[in-house]
Amino acid sequence: MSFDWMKIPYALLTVFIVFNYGMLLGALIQKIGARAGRRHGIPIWQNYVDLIKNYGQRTSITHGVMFYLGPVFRLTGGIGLLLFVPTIYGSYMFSNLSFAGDLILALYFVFFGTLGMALGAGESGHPHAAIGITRGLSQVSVAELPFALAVFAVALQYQTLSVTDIVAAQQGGVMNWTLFTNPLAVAAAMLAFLGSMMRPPFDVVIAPQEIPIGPPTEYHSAYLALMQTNRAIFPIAKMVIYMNLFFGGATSWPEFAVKVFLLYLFSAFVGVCFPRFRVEQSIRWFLIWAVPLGVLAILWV
Amino acid sequence: MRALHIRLQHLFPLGELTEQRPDLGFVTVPAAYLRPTLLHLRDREGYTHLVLLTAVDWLEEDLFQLTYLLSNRSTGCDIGLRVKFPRQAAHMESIHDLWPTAATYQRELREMFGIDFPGSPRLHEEFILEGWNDIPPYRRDFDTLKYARANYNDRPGRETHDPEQHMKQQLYPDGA
Amino acid sequence: MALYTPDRSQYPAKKADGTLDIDLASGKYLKLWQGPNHPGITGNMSVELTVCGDEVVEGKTHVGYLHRGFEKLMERRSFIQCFPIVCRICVPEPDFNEYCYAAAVEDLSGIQSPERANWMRALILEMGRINSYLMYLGGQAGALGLGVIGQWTTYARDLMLDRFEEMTGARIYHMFILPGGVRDGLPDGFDQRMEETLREIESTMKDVHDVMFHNAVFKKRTVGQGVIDPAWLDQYGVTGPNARAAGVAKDVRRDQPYLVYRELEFEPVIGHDSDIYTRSDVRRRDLLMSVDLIRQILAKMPRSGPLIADMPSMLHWKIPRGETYVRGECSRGEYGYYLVTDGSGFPRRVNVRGPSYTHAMALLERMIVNINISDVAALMVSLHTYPPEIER
Amino acid sequence: MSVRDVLSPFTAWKNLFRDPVSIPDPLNRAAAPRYRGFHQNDVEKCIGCGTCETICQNGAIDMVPVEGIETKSGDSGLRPRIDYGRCCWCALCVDVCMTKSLTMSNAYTWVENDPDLFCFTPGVDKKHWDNAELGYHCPTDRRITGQVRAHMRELEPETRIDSFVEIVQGYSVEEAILEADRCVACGLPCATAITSAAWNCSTPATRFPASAAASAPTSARTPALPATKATRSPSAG
Repeated sequence: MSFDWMKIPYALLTVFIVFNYGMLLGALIQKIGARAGRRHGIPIWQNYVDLIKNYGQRTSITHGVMFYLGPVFRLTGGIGLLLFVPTIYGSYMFSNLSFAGDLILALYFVFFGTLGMALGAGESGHPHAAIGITRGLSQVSVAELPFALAVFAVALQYQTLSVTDIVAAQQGGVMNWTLFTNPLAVAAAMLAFLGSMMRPPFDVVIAPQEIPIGPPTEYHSAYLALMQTNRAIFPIAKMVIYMNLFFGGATSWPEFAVKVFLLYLFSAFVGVCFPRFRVEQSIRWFLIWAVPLGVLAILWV
Repeated sequence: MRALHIRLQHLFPLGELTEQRPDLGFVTVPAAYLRPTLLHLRDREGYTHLVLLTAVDWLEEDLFQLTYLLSNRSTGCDIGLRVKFPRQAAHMESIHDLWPTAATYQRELREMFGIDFPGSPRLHEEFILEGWNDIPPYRRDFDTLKYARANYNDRPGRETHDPEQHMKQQLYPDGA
Repeated sequence: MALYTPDRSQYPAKKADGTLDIDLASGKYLKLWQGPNHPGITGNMSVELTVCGDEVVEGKTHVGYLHRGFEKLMERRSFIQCFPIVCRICVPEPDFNEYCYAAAVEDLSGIQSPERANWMRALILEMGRINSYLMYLGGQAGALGLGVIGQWTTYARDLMLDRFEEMTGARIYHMFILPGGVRDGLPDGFDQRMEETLREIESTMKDVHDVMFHNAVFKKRTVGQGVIDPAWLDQYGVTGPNARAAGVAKDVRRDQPYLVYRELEFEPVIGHDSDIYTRSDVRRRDLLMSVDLIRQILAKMPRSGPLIADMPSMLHWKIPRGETYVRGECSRGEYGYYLVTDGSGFPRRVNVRGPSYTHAMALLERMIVNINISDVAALMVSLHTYPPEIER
Repeated sequence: MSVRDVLSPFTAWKNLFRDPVSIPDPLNRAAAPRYRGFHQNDVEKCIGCGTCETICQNGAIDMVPVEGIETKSGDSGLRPRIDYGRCCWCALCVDVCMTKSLTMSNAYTWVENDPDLFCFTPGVDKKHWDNAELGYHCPTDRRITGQVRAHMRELEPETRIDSFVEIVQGYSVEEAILEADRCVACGLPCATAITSAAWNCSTPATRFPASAAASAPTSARTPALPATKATRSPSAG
């Protein structure tokens, strides 16, 4: 199998589109959340302004190389995730660098960013960072568990580890989506989705009130901008996987936009209404509610 | 309030009652009798709530006054116990074992007035002032204006004129 | 469900004098500062936490970040000049400072504020109480990550600030209750706008009730957390909603009625579980009671008559020697002013008894032990403390 | 945990289709009619007595000579200059103003790059709120100090007509004390007196030593230990 070099610029084009969509979508969701709080919310371009400002600033202190690599790892996680899964099914331009076993790689990339952050923030030597890392890693791990179970269920169901093949199997009508062929797996995965979106009730990791002030304060200036870039790309990339695995993928950009928006809205829909769990409470919650669903999903198949 | 005062006077050598309002009275207690009086009020008379503990500096008389204000919720009455003692080497018995919260008041009094309460927990930890290098600031002989002038700068360009002097100067420049 | 019981074998032992034997070098413990600039802290104070794992073994309150020495400053100002600075001792509910100061001065100088002024004062104090509670509810929900409540209550509070603005001429520091009376009467059409505001607040509180108090996660975080033992009430001088949530109906408005509270109908709100949830609930119900009290006050208050007593010239006003203590029930508990005069034109000593003084120092330090670090913010907010009252 | 506890929070979303209540343009919101905003001073009415300076507990007011305003009998020629770095808008200066010249508009936004511009003389330095109608004004009743001179009793015309008794009855001791109490010790009449020893504003007070105002003029301006202007700058003192 020869590698098609043209795929690289096309994949980068995907990244560009997804980035801008992520920026706008982030602001849009914030505005929708603000409506629940009876506010007008931010201007839709506000995220761009913040990003440009932050990229224009430099830090004047030093913590060590690993500290600075933290946001880089994080961003790598986001972009890598996006690059190796097909964004638009059936499109040569936007199938990116997907290959037969990309599902495994995707699972790895979902975790990669958090791991990078842990290494980076740990280097700062700040006691809060240590607490934040512990919380972040334990919560992400436990939230990943039902997701992994759901992914196994899906992989078993379709007998493949290629995301493209999974999407292909879901074509031909809504009833072919995993959502309907294996609802238990989708339910487990969606609960995991809540856990990984850093919104209440599972945002204790980045909760400023509850001490581990965490990366957003430790990292500043251009590093913060890197993380903001990631915040525009990574959730979308994750939602692309969800879309592909459970909701029939997308065959065109408009379909992609609608599906991602609805997925994004789902996390905000829950997030606005609830306060957050403590770490051990959320771990317990995942173990009680989400993991059994995942196990059942596998048994179902 | 009067009846309470009469009852107390049988037990302790108290001063006259100053009845500020029907439900509020102040009475002077000798330092040595403070603790039994407080205990009696707390356990026998229902004055269980220590409202506040603070000091007054009577610089001219060279005295510190400590005021222990107690409240009885069932009768809605308050009594203030005044204890006076010399300003030099000021110290007073600690009551943190009667009311744990008194430790906080005593910490503040030590810092702000320089009154010592031997045995009170964390008495010498800084409460509000970090790195304070002057006499305790709530004493009357501490001059805030002088301190401010010595330590802070004024905004340049401020000057005022006394209307009377200004007028005299303008109308009678020769000082007539 | 005992899935996990914390291992307390690592915990520090007590030394002879009651303090903990904490050896930071052992690596078992970590020192953390929550505050002074931190979203999870009430105002400008900080708590020095020593943690063992995720549990707090010791917490020490540090204040002084906004100490301006009000009590000392007042000793150098004439009685009328003290009036503009007292309100700064408590930002979210400044009116109690103005009232207590004015009442203490009136008590010592023998001046009676007119009947109409007393009704105006009660109205302002209840409006301020609503403001303070609204801010608290937003803070309590926000400390646990439920930001939407804060947005609603901020809106409701803003409406109340509008009413304050048209009545007193300022939104935050009203500087309206002068010694001797109040500055002005009600503006035209105030009653109707007030009624609209109260309705809006009631509807907001209904939403708050649905989203915050009937919330599985909020209950999970607050029920059974941060319990104040009723036996501590006298030991630590606990007053206000903190005491009422523990089942003791301490309320100065009822115990020692001041202003016009004798003529109003109300019953102190109490709760029994004394945890964070109960304290929030007591405050929510107290807020609704204040709404009712404002309606009663507006219905009963006289609309004409003097607003300020006949005062001597305040530029050279002297008050004979004496001392007094005046208290009121603010949203956090008993607020009082202890005023000593010496016959000159200046107060000899003013001592402000803010309820936070005991709540945020001795009580918080006692309660903070053995809770999770994540709960520190929620616990602190639930005591409803405002640091300026501590350091004055 | 009941089902209601899980579902009830979602009612928050009912606000989604309501109009937002936040103010889109907070900068141009008009303040309430009584708002204590920026100062206005009617320089024609102002006599430069400096009482506002005396009462200002922040030490924000200086009395400064102003070009074009002559010192003449009954007018010191000074006008109050306010340092907005210190002002707390308590409006005591407005309450105490002897001539009711000092008022407050309800304007509350003022942007400058140069911080020194916030030290200004109301009425002299022209500002956009100078002609504002609304705002806090000096109240008419006696508040901080009496402003209306008490009327002296006079004989009834019927009695006057056939006697040589003094028509104006003078003040009773209480009235005189109250009248002396009105003195704000501005010093303006004292300065214009030909010999200040012969006619002094505080004369009524010395005639009635019982008066609270006996030592008032001195104590209000230069008190012995507790300085009135405790926080003010030395240059201003």
